[in-house]
Amino acid sequence: MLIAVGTVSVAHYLIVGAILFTAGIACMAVKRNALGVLMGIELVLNGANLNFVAFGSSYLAGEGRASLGLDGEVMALFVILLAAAEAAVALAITLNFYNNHATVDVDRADDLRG
Amino acid sequence: MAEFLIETIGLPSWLAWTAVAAVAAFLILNVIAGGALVFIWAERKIAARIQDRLGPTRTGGRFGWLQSLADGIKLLAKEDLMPDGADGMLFRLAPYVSFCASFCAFIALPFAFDVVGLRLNVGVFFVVAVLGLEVFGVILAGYASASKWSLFGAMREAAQVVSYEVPLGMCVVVPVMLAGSMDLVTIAEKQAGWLTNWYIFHDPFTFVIFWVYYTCAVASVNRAPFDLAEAESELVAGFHTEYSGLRWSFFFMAEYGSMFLVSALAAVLFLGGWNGPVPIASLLGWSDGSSLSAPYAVRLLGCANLMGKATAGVLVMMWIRWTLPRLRIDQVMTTCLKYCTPIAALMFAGVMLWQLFLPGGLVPGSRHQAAAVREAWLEGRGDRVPSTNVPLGVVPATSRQVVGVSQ
Amino acid sequence: MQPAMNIGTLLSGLFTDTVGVSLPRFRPELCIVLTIILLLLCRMLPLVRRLDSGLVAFGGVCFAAWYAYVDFLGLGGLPGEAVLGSAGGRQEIFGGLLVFDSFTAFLRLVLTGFLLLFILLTKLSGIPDREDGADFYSLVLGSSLGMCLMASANHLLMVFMAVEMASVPSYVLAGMLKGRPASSEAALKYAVYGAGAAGVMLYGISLIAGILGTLQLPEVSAELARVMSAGGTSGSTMVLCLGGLMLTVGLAFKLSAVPFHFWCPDVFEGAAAEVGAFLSVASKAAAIALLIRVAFAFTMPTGMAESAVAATANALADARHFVVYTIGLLAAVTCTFGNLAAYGQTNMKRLLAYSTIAHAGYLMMAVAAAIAMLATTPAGARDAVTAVAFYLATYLFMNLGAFGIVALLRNRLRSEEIAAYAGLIRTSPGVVVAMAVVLVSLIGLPPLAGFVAKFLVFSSLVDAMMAGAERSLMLALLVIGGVNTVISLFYYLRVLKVMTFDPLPEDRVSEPFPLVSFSGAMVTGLVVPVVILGVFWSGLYAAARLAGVIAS
Amino acid sequence: MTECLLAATTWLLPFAAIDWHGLFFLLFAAIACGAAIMVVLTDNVVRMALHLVLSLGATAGLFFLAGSEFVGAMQLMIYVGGTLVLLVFGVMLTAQTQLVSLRTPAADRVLAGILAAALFAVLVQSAVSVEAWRRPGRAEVSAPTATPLGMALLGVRVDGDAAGHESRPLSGYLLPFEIVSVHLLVVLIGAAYLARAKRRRTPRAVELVASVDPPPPVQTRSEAGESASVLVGGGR
Repeated sequence: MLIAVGTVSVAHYLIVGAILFTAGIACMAVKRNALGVLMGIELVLNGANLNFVAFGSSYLAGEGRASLGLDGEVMALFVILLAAAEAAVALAITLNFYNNHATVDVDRADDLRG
Repeated sequence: MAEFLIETIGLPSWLAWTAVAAVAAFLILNVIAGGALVFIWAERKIAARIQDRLGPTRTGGRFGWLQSLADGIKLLAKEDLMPDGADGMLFRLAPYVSFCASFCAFIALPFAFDVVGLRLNVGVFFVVAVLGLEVFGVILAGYASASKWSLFGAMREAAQVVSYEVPLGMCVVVPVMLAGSMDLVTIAEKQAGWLTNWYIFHDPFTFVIFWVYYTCAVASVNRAPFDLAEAESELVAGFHTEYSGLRWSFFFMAEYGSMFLVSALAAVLFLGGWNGPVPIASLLGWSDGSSLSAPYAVRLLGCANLMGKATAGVLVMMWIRWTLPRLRIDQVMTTCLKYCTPIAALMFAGVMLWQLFLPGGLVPGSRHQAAAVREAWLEGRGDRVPSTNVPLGVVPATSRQVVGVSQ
Repeated sequence: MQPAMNIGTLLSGLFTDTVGVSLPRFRPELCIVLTIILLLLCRMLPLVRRLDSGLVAFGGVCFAAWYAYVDFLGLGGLPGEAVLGSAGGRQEIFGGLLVFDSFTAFLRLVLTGFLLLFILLTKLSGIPDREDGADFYSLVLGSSLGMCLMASANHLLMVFMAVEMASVPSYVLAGMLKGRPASSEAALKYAVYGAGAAGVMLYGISLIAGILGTLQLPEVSAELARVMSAGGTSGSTMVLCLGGLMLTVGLAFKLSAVPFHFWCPDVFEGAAAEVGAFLSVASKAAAIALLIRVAFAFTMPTGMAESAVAATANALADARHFVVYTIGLLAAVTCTFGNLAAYGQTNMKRLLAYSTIAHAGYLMMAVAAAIAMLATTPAGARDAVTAVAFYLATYLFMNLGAFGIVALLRNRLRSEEIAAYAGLIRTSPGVVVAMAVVLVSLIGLPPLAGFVAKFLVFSSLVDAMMAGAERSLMLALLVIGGVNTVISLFYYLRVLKVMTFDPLPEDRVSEPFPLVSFSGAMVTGLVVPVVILGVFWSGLYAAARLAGVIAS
Repeated sequence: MTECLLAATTWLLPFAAIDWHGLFFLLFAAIACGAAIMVVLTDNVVRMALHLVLSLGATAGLFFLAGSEFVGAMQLMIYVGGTLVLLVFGVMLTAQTQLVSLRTPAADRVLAGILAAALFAVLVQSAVSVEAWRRPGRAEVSAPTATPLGMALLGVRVDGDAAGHESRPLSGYLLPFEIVSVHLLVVLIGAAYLARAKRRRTPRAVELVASVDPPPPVQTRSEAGESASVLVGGGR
């Protein structure tokens, strides 16, 4: 199925974003490796970012449609920055967990339960 | 070129674009592969001279011209080994990842005005970013080899490259600030004219920052004295210990490709790009100052200029490699975090202040200023026409319409 | 826009706006930023390295609190009735990214005041020492900076960024005791769940922003009204609902509302008690403030001509219904679950964690009431927001008191189990009395501050019922709230029973905890306001009413 | 002659009017989605990282296609070149044989698969149900430049006409640009604190609390695969 000339629309990007988002959520749900869960989070954030870029893109903007314009790009940019910060901390925490538990298996994080 | 094909020969546009793309890809590939051949030979000769020996002398005449070619044939014929415990897919994939990253970065590198695979308005960052991806090949190779030497090498590499991207990025921003554009072509154009227009001579701070950039560039392509990832005295050969034959040569080509690339980037950012020290073309009246009207000869001259500068950069790297001892990993990190980064930050601030208070420089000249460029954008909504040398991937509307017409 | 596009004019305009208008309204935050930098500089420079980082942090926060106080006073006649225009002296700063109004000012005052007490407490209980004091306090201040932004966010980018800024340092704070497995586990769980919730929230924000075409919160209501009155195609409604629910996930996580509460007890148990206090008071206050900001943006027309307001309000009726029901249901479930789950707890920090969850439920009830009355009875909505603000202020003292006592007792008893408190009345009666005051106030019994707060919340629910806004839901919430108060009676009193009636264990290794000591003074300083605010609450009420102006 | 040639090629290759934009979109989208799904399906954490790199790299390509070149380059530089390298670094630091492939129980996989499919169905349904989003893009746009973005980060908006509504001035992003640097600083301190190996000389009072400390960690996990994933079934 080829997309005909100039027919890539926001919806196409949204579908790709949805796939990334869903894959990320699934990844967070099924992975037992803490780093795998972190990868899922990265996918989720990227799904959202794809949406923002699509909503803000001037290539994809059609007539009479609410477009985020530059806001979309800026949002995506800041999300990338914040995700980097978050990943750094999450990684440090994971390594700390590994130091204390000798595993990165999130199922082993079961000492705290009430 | 594509316009030429479309308008003069009458090829359909898609075919023209494909042809152009193929030619561009072929040329870039040749720069890397051919360059690697020459550089490897040069490295052997330089190393030998520095160590007071002769180096290759037999194959292909007195200077061993064909030594690299012979090596290449040997590598092709060599048995391709893979360790038992290796992760097959990743092991096979890793060299190509490295090579592709190095190759992709060349896409946005301008060799002369209009001689650029893909003119991006964020060219600088594209090159630096894609070059940063090369590390994945190394990491994958290190992990997939199932050898502790490889793994150690890969981890060192990961730490080193990520760290050095910080000062490297800061250095790269300086020319961007001076030119008011992230487009490599624009940056190089702004340095047209005499030697004094080169950004390295813009002010004292840029002079310093050029050397910081070069240091970081050497580190980010893993050349001695920063070649911790393949320190042969400690790690056998680091991440490519387990590789042989053609796959190993891909790593090698990637390394030489990246060396050439960072040197060429240095040339574009600081050393005037394709502009020679003396504006010969405009003195001779071949071009009337605007690059668009320049004949192909001028572009060829530009290519030669840039290649020459880049080659000089690579040769200096070789000189350094065979002269300086290797640093320890902690010294590498100290160099990055305690010296390069603060110096780059200070110089960045210095350049900023210089621009603020001495925008014309000490010697009044026809320097472009970032503010002027932005102002031009504000008034004209875009200071440049949509790039004519349109890339394959990013097809702006103009060419999309062309495609639509041919339908 | 086209004419006079000149870098010089643009930049000078920016300069006047930023320096002249925005920065003076941003002084508390600036103080916090400067303090963070100062903390790090102090560690770097050899001359001032001996300087205690707690002292530096305290000094910096003193300035922040002072400016927050001045800003709040500057809003108008504090003790008496406010002489503000409508919307609480609303002023958008930094090009509409943040909003400064009475609610922002009040929340900042609460947050900086909390920080002052918190730093004192941590100095006394000895969580940070010379080795990592600077780390600890920069993390705390960095997180608080995010919380201040949460309270004043006026733009969806700032909403997400503030949530991240408040959360990410808290993940580290939860893992502060890095040598302890429980602590690192708490940090891991908090980080993983928190990052996941933030990701889902971001996706929701992207959907909402995409369908509305704006990121500015004040524009959201207008655009929403436009979308909904334009027939509201099923597609756009569906996207809005999805986006709204995803946004709710993020907010509910910060609030530890029930389907997303599971991190809360684990984190509180694994982290140090002081960090628990920080998360339960400051983080919750900021989260409630953000909930109010976001929920109001979707339901209340802002910054429009008078003529357009009524039409917009009508168009938003469905949205309001949706928001009220979402928040109301979450509140009911959260409250009930928190109180029921608190029963089986043997660890004091876990018990307080569930109590925190339950209190988030009470707070959300008031928010639901406020939104229900927004369109019909602004005065009632104002009362409801007042209740929230008042609740937050008293909650500061109650919960910080509870966690502070737990932390200080831990240093003596070497334990945080409830059973370890057995017979404490014989060795240190003062602290038992203090604990009793705090716990009774948490239940909400007169004559303590908790009672007034809870009374205000319930009365706002009654107001909403009287005003006929979502009558059945409000009635249900009122009943649930009442029942929950009764339920909570038992587990709080069980702690008191253990402290007073149970025999002193034989092998108790502890020194007594007299109230005449620095720690004792700290506890007293936290508990006395709980008593005083229970009786003389009019001053705080007036301040809270000022904060509530945003709803009218 | 050229006419003949043209006619011949058009006849030989029916996809003469091929749409590069659409084609590259399909290519990048396929890589992004395929790799993302592979991240979920793979058990080996190093391969997951590789697939993630592919997926996010292709996403950067999609950003380029959407005209957000700066965001695309930043995605490559910060995300792929920085964040993911960090992640891979973490993978290697913890890459012990038994941890590289932690298998998820099949029941969890099925459950997660069903839930994910449902979620995906809802998301796609909502994405395609909005009529405005299905309309193809405008044909006429100017070549992208990063100038408005840079100006916006400076706090000045120069792109008034792009957003469509002029009711109020657009917001500049000077504040987040500055404040995020404070955030990064704080986060860096936090990460460095956690990663610092130095054990303290004197235990704090709080570290003497024994009651919550679990028994010492077990090195191997023979019963791997029994308990449900903490995020699916074990959330407490």
